[in-house]
Amino acid sequence: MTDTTSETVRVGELGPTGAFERKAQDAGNHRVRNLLILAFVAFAALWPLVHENTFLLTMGTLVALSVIGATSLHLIIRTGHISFAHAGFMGVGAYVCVLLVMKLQLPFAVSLAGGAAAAAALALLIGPVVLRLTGKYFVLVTFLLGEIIRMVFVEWTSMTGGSNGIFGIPAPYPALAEPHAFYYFALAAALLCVGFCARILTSEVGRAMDSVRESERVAQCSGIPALQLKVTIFVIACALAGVHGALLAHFLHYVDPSSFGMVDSLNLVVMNVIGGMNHLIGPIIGSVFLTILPELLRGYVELQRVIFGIILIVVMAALPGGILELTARVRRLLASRRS
Amino acid sequence: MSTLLQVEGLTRVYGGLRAVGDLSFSVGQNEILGLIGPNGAGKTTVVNLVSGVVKPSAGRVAFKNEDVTGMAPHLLARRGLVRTFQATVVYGDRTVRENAMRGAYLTLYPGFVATLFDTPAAKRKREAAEALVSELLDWLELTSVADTIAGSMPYGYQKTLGIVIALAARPSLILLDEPVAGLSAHETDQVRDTIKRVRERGITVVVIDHNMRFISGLCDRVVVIAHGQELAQGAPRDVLRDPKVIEAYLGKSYAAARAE
Amino acid sequence: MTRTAWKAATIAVALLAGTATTYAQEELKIGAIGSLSGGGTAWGLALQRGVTLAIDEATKAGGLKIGGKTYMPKLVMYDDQYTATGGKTAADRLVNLDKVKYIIGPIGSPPVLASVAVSSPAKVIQLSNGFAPAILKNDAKSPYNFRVMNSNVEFGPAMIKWLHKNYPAIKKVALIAPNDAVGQAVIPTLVEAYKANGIEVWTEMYDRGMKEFTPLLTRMMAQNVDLFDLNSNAPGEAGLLLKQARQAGYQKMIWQVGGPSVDEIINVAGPLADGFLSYETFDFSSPQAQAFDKAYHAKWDGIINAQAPGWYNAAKILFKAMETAGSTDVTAVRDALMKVEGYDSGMYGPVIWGGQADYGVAHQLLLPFWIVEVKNGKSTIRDKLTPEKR
Amino acid sequence: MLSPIIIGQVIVNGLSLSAIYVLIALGFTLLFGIMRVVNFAHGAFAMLGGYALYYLYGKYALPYPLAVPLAALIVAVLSLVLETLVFRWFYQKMFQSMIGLLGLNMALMFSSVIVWDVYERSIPPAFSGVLRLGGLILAADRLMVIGIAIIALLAFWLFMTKTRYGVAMRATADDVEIAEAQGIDTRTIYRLAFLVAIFMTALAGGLYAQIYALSPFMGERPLIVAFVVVILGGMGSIPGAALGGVILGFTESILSTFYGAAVSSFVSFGVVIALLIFRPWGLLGKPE
Repeated sequence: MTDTTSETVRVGELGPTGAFERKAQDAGNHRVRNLLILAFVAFAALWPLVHENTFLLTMGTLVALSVIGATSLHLIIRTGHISFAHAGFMGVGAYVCVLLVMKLQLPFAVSLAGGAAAAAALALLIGPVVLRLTGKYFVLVTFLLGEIIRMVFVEWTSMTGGSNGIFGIPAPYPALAEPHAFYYFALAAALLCVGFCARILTSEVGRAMDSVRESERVAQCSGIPALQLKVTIFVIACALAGVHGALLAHFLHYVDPSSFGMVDSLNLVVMNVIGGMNHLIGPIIGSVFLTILPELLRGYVELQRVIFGIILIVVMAALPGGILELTARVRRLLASRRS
Repeated sequence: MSTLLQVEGLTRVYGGLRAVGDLSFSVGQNEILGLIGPNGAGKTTVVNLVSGVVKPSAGRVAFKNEDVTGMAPHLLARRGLVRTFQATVVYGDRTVRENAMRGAYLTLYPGFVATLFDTPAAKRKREAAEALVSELLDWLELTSVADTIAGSMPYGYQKTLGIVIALAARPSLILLDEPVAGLSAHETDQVRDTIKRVRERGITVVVIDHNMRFISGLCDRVVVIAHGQELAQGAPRDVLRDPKVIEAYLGKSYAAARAE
Repeated sequence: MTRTAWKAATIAVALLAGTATTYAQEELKIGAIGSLSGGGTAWGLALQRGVTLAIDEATKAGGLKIGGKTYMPKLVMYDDQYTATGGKTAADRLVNLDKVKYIIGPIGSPPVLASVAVSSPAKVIQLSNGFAPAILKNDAKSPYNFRVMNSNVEFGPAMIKWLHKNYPAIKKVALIAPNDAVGQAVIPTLVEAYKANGIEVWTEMYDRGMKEFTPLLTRMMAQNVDLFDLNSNAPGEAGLLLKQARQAGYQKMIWQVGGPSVDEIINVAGPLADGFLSYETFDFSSPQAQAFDKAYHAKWDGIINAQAPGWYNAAKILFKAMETAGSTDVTAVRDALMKVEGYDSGMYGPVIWGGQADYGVAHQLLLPFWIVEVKNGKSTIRDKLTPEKR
Repeated sequence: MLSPIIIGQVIVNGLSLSAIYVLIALGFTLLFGIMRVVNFAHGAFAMLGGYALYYLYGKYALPYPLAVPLAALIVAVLSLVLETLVFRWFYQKMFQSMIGLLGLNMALMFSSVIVWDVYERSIPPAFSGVLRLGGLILAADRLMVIGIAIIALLAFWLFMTKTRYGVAMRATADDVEIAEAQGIDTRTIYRLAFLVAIFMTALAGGLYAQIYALSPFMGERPLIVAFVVVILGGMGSIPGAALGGVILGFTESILSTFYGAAVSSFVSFGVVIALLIFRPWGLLGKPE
């Protein structure tokens, strides 16, 4: 077993952190932030009323669902680890929930809890072993782990339907067959998830997470049980990923391994990276960006990917804090002009 | 004076190489013990072994009469044994106060569910931690820089902050790993005063350094190690005259010349 | 007049002229879904190009005359990235944003199943191609979706029966298939068909993306098989399997109940491809194929993917049904589609709908197919078969 | 199943797989060893090498021994532009490099789709015969790959140990600051290492495309292979890449032949995960 002391991905690697929190501590900024949050929620709630187009509603639902996945991954990232297996845990949640609904005819709420619990259980099994690794090796291990989980979905045909997946998944409840209803349902789930994550991050747990990420050795010597904390957060985040997967399967009425592969894990990571990894708002911006952008650029399928790739390079090379840092920089620039 | 920390036969082997071999010493209540030795003597390994960062290959560490050999650092911290680090590892992007608050985790943390719901117990703990931190910052005259970003402060301040973080865990013994490495003479004197004041709080101190002048002006007793082995133990003045120690520090020829 | 103003005026005129021509006849949006990125891109492009050729033809003929009006068909195509989520989003966008009434594609079970779940409730006609039987066989009885190409359920049994008749000595077959949606859907039906003809079967699955099959082929040769069936392998992998099997010293018969990928196999395996037998969806040597080939290569380079004529055919059948219905109303066109049996787009002969026995709904287009053999690096027709109408 | 012929064939297959895997992994491990960059765009450079060989050998029919190194050299030299525009930003930043270069991979892959279309092409084989030794069979092109792999490894080793630049490279890999203090121009060394790494990757990519198939998406497999081999052997270690390639080649040959493809994938991934957990620096790498 490797040293538990080896440092995790250091703040330096993830870009300057804390700038945002420091600002957020100011009372004035607090109000601005609350107003922004309120405006965002109001916009999301009124979104379906702006137009009657169900396509935009579908987009809204997909954004809301991926917010769950991205913010839950953000929790793991805030402990200093970047999981490339998150979509695998989504898949575990999705398959278990769908199988409980379809094979055992359990009510959706129970099955959803079952799916989340299954993802959490797997995380609890794996977490204590893999979370001992330093950040970069953790990336590599989860990269392969996600692939193994996907391969299990493909191989275990009797349970998962193999590559052909399981189709004809009913709406969670008859009322949710209606797109508007499902949108609000997904939105509520996303808000709950974001609220929960925000609460964790602003609590003493969040402070301990920041300590562990910034300097695991010092944190441990202050009595913070680093591994235990990281496992706890990993388990919670994977359970939320399971919820994401289960809701997505019930939204698409279909589940197959191709939704839970490398590319999907990567998407969740990219959402965090583009939005900014140092604040919970990052993955939310990232989810909106990554779900909407491909739709805006749909006419230029190949070009879209090229542009997308270039954006990734630029963000990682010049803006390690993601879009969030861009806004912070612009603000600083404006402030320096004014003074 | 009762024994607080007892180290017996501590050994650590790295791939056939003995970094620390069969080292024994003890630290009494409210003592300042110096652990000195030339560069590469295995001093930091000793700290790592005692503080649970590295597991010993053999030997025993007892703290407050409890066997704590190989115990994880956070569990040792709960028992009152806390260390600092040689490099200035503070949370560089945070304020001084926030750094100290993080050190006060044991006072502060009310449990997972309690903190999420911010229960009255959680509030009480937070108030206690804030009081502790304010008192510590006050006591070490850091209140004026409490809202400064730690990484932007001079080196000496950061070293002191490292000690504050350790003290915030309310230890009964602290292990200081090279607290004056890289500091100016003036800053070194300040840190020495700080450590002396730490002892006045009833805390036992183990200091690791290779700076003999600093150690001899500070410690009640010193343990000299070289090549992971104990060379001498005793009061600073006696130990520093020991030819074996002089040889280890200054080389054989110098020791021979002095002996003549 | 300054240069900028002159430019602006030119642009304005051009825009006016543009709108004028568009409004002369009514535009008719034809939705399409296919993979334009990722592993299934070759198929997505085949679809895009096949349908484009049919639309070009209709445009050249002055548009579609439907119920006294003239419509100009226009292709609106979205990428599904060969995934279920992509299929659903694309269908959603076509149905709800572009308000199309007809969708051609996608290809592959995951995107088809996910997009049909959007199009059928919205009463949008969808002509797709995926091998999963559930695409047609479902509780809703597929009110608006049709499968416009043979699946292995159609061509597999007929081919294996033909094999048993022509090569009675074959007693054991090896199937090496990709562990993906197609492979997993195809293998059980093929195994059943071989067993029905008294042929023993040995199967092995590999992960998509694998390129080195020599160890698997060594494993296969230890089984003493008389025949190696490339079944549902994508063209590239089928070529590699054949090449590596021959390089590894396998000398018995190789054929493919699936694909078809004859040109790609010849391309990859060169002289090693000689003697290879395959399913073929299209007789590229026929006169009507020459016209298609010419039209295709006037616009694009490279090998024509074998699905392209099929998608051209599907679009032509859809246009015919609209003209027959005399209306663009979805239900009328749907009913007319069932009535165009006997119409010939010039590619495959008269339209036949089947599948009642297999799927409970006769929404399976039955296309004739060919068995070809590679001789001296050229694909030559061995036989022409027609799926049973059940 | 366990006849001597099959066992012999398993060994021959393992040897030929190992050669390909070693070649593919060399460039990847060099970039990591010296610049601490996880080159997720590895597959894209291999793909570009494939297209270069396609033009030089397939289209313009240059003599094969000239076409192979020239194709790789062209890709490597042109890629220096990307070194300046992209890679330079990610040196010594392992984490950012993973995601940024993933972006580069995407950009290169889909630019290639725009330029070359998606369909698979094939590069005509240089040798088409098969070698028969008793009952054992080895395709001639595989024998050539084995030869090239051995030459490449030897050349690599000589370059790194005997030449001034190689020694400077190793010094830079050990500690950038000390190397700079000793007067090594690390900027030049980085560019040189980049050139060599991309040359190796493009060379391997050309051979890979010739043996298997050429398309804009062909790089996915080489990336995974490089990844697994390099983790096995130790990130940044060149003997490690050789050892890792041989282990993966033989494991795959043995397991696929006797237990099938699925078992082979599960086992190789499982072993690599176990290795990462218990010995993350690989078999021959240095612990940090």
